[in-house]
Amino acid sequence: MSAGYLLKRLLLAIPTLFGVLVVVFVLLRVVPGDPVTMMVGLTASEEDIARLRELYGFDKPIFTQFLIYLGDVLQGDLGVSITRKQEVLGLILGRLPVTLELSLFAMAVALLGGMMLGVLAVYRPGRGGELVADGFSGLGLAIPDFLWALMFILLFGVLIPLLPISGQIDPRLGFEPASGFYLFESLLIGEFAAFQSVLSHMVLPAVALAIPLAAIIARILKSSLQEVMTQDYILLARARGFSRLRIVLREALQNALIPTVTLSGVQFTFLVGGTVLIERIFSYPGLGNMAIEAVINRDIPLIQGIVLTFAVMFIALNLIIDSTYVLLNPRVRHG
Amino acid sequence: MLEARNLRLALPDRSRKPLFGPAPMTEILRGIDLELAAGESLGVVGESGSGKTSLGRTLLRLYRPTGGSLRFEGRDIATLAEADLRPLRARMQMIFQDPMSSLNPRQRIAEIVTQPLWAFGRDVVADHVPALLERVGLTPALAARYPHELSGGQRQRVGIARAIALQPKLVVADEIVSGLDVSTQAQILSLLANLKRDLGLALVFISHDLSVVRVVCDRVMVLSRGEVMETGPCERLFSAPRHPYTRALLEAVPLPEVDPDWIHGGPIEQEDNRGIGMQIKGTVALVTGTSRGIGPEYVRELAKRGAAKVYAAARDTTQIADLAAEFAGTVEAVELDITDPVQVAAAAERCADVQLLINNAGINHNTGLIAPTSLDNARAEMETNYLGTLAMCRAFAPVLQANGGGAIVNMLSILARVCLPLMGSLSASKAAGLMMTQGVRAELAGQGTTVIAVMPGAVETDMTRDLPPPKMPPADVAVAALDAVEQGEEEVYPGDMATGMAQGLAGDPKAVEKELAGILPQ
Amino acid sequence: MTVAPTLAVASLRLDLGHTPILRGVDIDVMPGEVHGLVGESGAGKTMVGKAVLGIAPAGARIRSGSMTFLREDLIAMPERRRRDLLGRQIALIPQDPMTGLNPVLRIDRQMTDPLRLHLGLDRPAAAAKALDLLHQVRIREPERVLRQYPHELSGGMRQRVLIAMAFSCRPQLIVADEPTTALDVTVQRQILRLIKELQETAGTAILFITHDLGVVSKICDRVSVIHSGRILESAGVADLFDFPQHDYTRALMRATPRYDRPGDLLQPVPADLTARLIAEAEALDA
Amino acid sequence: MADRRGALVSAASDARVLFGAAVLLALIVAAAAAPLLAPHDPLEQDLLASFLPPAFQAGADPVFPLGTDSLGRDLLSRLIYGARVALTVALVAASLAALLGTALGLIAGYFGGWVDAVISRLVDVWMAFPPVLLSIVLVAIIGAGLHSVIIAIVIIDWTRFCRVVRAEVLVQREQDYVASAVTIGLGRWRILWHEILPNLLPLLLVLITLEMGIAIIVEAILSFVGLSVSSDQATWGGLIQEGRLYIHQAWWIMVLPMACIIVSVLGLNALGDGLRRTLDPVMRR
Repeated sequence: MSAGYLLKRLLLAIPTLFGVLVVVFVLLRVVPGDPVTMMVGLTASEEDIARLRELYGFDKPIFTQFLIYLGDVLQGDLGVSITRKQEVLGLILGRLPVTLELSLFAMAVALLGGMMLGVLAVYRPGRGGELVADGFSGLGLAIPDFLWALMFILLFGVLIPLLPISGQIDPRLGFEPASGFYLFESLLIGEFAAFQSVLSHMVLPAVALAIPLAAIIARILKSSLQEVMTQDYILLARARGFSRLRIVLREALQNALIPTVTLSGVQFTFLVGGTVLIERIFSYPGLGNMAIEAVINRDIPLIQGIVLTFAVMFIALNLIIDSTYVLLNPRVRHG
Repeated sequence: MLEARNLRLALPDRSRKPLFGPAPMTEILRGIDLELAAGESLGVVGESGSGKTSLGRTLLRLYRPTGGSLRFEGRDIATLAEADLRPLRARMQMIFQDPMSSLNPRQRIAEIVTQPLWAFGRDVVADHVPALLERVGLTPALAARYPHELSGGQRQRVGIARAIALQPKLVVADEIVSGLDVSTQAQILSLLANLKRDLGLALVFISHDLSVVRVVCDRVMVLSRGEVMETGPCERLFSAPRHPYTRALLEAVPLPEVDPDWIHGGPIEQEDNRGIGMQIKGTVALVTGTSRGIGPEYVRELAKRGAAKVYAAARDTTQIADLAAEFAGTVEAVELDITDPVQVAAAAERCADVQLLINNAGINHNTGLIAPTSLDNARAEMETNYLGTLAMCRAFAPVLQANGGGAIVNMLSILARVCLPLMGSLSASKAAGLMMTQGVRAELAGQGTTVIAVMPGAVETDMTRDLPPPKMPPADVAVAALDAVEQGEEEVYPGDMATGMAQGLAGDPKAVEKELAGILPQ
Repeated sequence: MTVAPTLAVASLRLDLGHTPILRGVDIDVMPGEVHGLVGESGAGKTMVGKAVLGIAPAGARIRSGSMTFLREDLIAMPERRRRDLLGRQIALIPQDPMTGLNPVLRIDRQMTDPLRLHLGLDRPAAAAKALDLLHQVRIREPERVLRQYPHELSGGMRQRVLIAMAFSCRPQLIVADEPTTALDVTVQRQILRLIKELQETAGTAILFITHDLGVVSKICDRVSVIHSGRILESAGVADLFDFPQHDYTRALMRATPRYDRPGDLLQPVPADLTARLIAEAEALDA
Repeated sequence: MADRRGALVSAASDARVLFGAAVLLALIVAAAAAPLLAPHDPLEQDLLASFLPPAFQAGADPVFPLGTDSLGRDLLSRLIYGARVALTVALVAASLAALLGTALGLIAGYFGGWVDAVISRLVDVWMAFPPVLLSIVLVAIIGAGLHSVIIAIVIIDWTRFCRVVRAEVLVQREQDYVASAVTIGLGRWRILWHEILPNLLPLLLVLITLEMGIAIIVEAILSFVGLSVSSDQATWGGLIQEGRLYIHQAWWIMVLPMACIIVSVLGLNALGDGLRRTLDPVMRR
C-alpha cells in the first residue's frame, strides 16, 4: 500500500507539472499585449521587433508555440537568457545548489527549533516552557521572513556587527566548489576556513527563513500533542507508570507528528519560496536573487526557467512530505 | 404501506480503492424482504456491520438501492429521482442516532423544528413551535436556544419534534437511545411509544439493544451481514427464537439478574482452551537442591523452556559447577542450606527478581518409624522437608508479590497422601509439607501467587536406590511439574504410579494404605 | 480475623476546577473481589477510577478523604513509588478499544514495554511473555497479531489485547472502566467471561466501572451505586438485585428495559427523585 | 437574541480580540482620515530637513515628530498615508480572494466528482508556484499599481480559501444534519447555502482576518521590490526599501514602517485567533 500510495502521488504530479507548464507559458506569452515589446521596451525599432518575433517563434499560432515550448522543455532546452546571453539551464544549475543548501539548512533549523518548542510546551504545561513556546510562535507567525531578515541586518550587521549580512562566502578565500554546494563540499574536503565563512554567511538568512516555519511547527505540534495527551492510550500509558517524558516522546510524539506534517507541509514550500526575497536582501547569489534580477530585466526565458525550477522543487518537496506522512502513519502504510 | 422485496445495496469501499479507477463495491444489504403496515412498528436489530443503519437510510431513499424494489404507499420509489421523491418526503421522516450531528449547530431550536414546514410550503403559525415542543415534553422556552445548549435527552426530543412536524406516516428511528443514560432512555422510549399510538405512526426502530426493541415494537427483524436471519412477532421471537443466531444474540444479553452460571456459559472464540497459568519463558526461577536428583533436571528443563534466569541453589555450589557452566549466562549458582535461616534470608535478598520458586530440596533417610535408628533421622527430615520448605515460602512470598504474583512449586511425593512404611518418617514430613502447601496457597491467593504441590511416585534417584522398580526418570518429573506451572494446575501426580495411587486414594484410600503396608518386608 | 481490602477509598472528595465531582466516596475492594461501581453519566464513576490510578485530569483536586492500596497511602505517595505501583500492581482496562491502543505502535511494542519496565525482562523474554499473554486471552495466531498495528484488529481483538496487557504483570488490582461498553453483545459476553476467568485464576481484585446493571449482575461480587459523586448503596450483588435498599437503585432497575419482561412498563427515574438526590449532594458541598 | 449578544460579549472580552479590533480600528481611522491626521503633505520635500531623527532623539525637529527621510519628507505623514494603501489592499484583496476561493471550495467539496477533480488539480498547480515569486512576476507583467497588487494577491491566494473550505465542506457534508435536510426535501443548493455555509462562517471570518495580514505583507514585499504603486506614493514597503539604503545613518526610516507592519499583522492574527475561539458555538461550550 505504501509504495502504491506514493506511486499514485508521483503519477498525480505529472498532470500538475503539465499544468505548471501551461501556466508558465500562458503567463508570459499571452497576458497582456506583446512579450517582445515587454522584453525590449518601447524604444526598439519595428524591424528589431519583427526579427525577435521570428527568432522566438512568436509569429506562429499560440498552440504551435506551446507545442514547441513543451518539446524544448522536455529536451532540457529552457532557451537562452536575453540579458546574460547564456543557456538558461546552465544558469539555473549553477545557482540551484546555493538555494538548495540554504533551504535545507533553514528547514533543519526550523524542524529542530519547532519540535523542541512544541514538546517543551506540552512537557512543561502552564509553566515557562509553554509561555516561551506560545510567545515565540505568536511572533513567528505574525512577522514574515523578510522582516526578520531586515531586523537581523539591523541588529547583527549594523548595531552589533557579529555576522556577515551580504554574500555567501568571504571572496578573499577564493573557494570555488566543483559541485556548487559550498557548505557540504568545504566540510567534505576539509576546507574549514571556507566552511566557517559559508556557515556564518548562511546563519542569518537561514534563521530568518526558519522562524515562520518553526513557529507553525511549534504551534501545530503543541496543539496536536495536547490533543493526543487526552487519548485513552496515553491514559493507559500513565496508568502503566511510564514517566511523563517517556510518554510525550515515545507514545505521543509520533501520533502528534501526523497532523503536524499534514498541516505544516505546505509551509515547507513557503520556506523555499521565501528564498527569493531573502536572497535578495542578503545579496545571496542563489536562484531567487537571479529571479528578481530577471524580472527587473524582463528576461522572459530566464523567468520561465526559474519559475519552472521552483515548481519542480515544490512538487518534489510535496512528494517527500507525503512519504514522511506514510512513514509516520501505519494506517496509510498498511491501509 | 412500506414494502421492500429483495432490497440490495452496495456502497464503494474506499479502504480497498485501487490506485486508479473506482473503489470496489461492497454489498451492504443482500436481498432484504420487509413489509410494514400503517401504524405498525418493526424493530430491526443487529450487531455492528449488520447493515441496519444502511437499511434505515435506504428505506428513506437517502441511499439509492442497487437492486430490488421498494414501495411506499403503493409506489415504487427504489429508483425515483430526488425531485420526484420530494413530495413523498413529507410523509416519511427520520430520527437520527446522534442529535449533536443531526441538528444544525448554527440554527435555533425553533428554526430546526419548523424547517420541515416551510420546506414544504406549509404556513408556520405562531403557536406551532410551542405546540411541537410541548408535544415532545420540552418547555417552549427552549425555542430560542441552540442545540449545544441542550442536554442529550433534550436534543433527541428536538430530533423527534422535527420528525413529527409534518405529521408523517412513516418514521425511521436509528439507534435513537444508544447514547443516552438509562433514565433518559426510558423517557424517550415512552415518548416514542405514546407518539406512535397517538399519531398512528408506522415505525422502523433500529437498535442493537434487544431489550429496547422489545419495549417499542410489535414485530422484530434480526439482521446479520446484510441478510435477514429471522423475523417475527415480538412475543414469539423473544420467547422461542428459531434461528441459532437469534438465540446466541438473546443469550448474550446480560439481563439484570444474578446468574452465576451466565458468565461461564456461551461460546468461546478459540478452541484451544488450555489453562491460564504462568509462562516459563522469560521468567526468573529459583530451584533448591540442584546438586542431585530431580534438581538438575529442573534447571535443564527451565533453561530449555526459555527461563530468563535460573538460580540453582545447593548446599555446596562446587557440586553444581558443571551445571552452571552448561547454561552459562542463564544459570547462576547460589549457596543455600534451607535449614539455615540466615542463608534463606540472604537468598531472598539476593534473588529479589524471582517469579517462580521451586522447593525441590529434600532429604530421605529411608527409615521406618519405630524400629531402626534414632529420632534424629525423623527430626532431620522434618527440619529440611517441612520446616526448610516453609522457611523458603515465607522468605519468598513478598519477593513473588513484588514481582507480580508468580508461583511456588513444592516438591512432595505421593507419600504425602499415603504412607509407605519403609519410609514412614519421610511420609510424615511430606504430609506436613502438603498441609503446609495448602495453607500457603490459601494465604497467598490474594497476592496472586499460585502454589503447586508436585507428588510423584518413585523416581530414579540415589535417594530411592533401595526401592524396587518401576521408577520414573527424574527429567519426567520436572517436565510434569513445569507443565503444571504453565497450565495453572495446583496438584500434579507425575508418573503412572502416582496417578494410579491418586486415583486409588480418591476411590478407596484404605485399600491403598493396605497395599502399601504389604510392601514392608516381614 | 479481618482481611485488609486491596483498595480502600474513604470519604473521598474531589473537585474539578471549582465543581465538586466526588462528594465523599467510600469503596472497599477486597482481595479477589470484582467490585462494581455503577452509575449514570456524570455520576463521577470514571473519576473514581482515575483518582485511584492518579491520572485525574489537570485541574482535579482532592479535597479530603483517603485512598489506600494494600495499606499504602495512594494520595501522599511519592510520584516514583506511584509509578512503580502503576502497571505492575495496579492496572487499567480502558473503555474504548479503538483509542486504548497507540495507533502508531505495533502490538508487540505496546505489550513488551511495560513488561520490560516493570518486570525487568529483556527484549526476547518480554516478547515471549507477550505471546503467552495473547494465548491466554485466546487470540488466534498471536505471533501475527504481535506484528500488527491496532487498526488491523477488530474491536473485540483490541479489547482482548488490552485485557492481556492489564493482567500482564499479575497486578493486585485492576480498574476496568466500562471495558465492554463499545462492544457488540456477543463480543461483550466473551470479553466478560475472559475477564472473569483471568480474574478468578489470578485472584485479582477488580474495580469494575459501568453504567450497565445487566453487566454488573453477571460479573460483580459486590456493587456500589454512585450518583452525583456519592455512593448511595453498597451491597453484595445478590442482595442488591433482590433487595435494593435505595430508591434510586430501585428506580434504575425499573427504568432498565429487558426483553424477557415485556409486561413491565418502563418507568423513567422520577424527576423529583433526581432533584432530591442532587439537592442532597449539593448540601454536602457547603 | 440573548445568545448572539452573549457571543459578542464573550468575543469582546477576549484580550486578543480587543487588541486586534483596536489595531484594525486604528488602521481604518488612519486610512480614512489621513489628510486630517497627517501633519504634512507626504510628498512635500524639504532637502534641508533630510534625515531628521524622531522627536525622542537628539537633534530632532518637533515639526517632524517621527523624523524625516532622505528627501526631508515627514515620516509620520508617509506612514499614515501608507496605512491607506495597506488597508485598501488588505480589505479588497482578502474579500475578493475569499469570495473566489470559497465559491470554488464549496462547489468542489459538496458536488465532488469531476468538478472536484478539476478544481483540486487547479489548486495543486497553483500550489506548485512560490507565491512571492509569482506575485512579483504577475505584477511585472500587468504593470505596477494598486490594482495590479490586488489582482496578483487574489490570483495567488484564492487557493488558501479553496483548500480549507473544500476540506471543511467534506466534513460537514457527512454530518447527519445534512441527511436530515435531505429527508425534509431541501434542494442541493439550498442545503449548501442555508445549512452548510453558516457552519463555515466562523472559519471564513478567521481566514479573512489572517488573509488581510498576508495581503499587507505581500503589498509591502512588492513595494520593497519596487513593483507596487508608483514610487512617489507613500507605502510601508517603499519606506522600508528606502530605509534599507540609509540603514547606517537613519535606522528609523526602516524600523518605523516595519513596526507598523508587525503591529498590524499581529493585531489581525490576534483578532482571527480570538474570533476562532469565541465565535464557534461548539467550541464555546
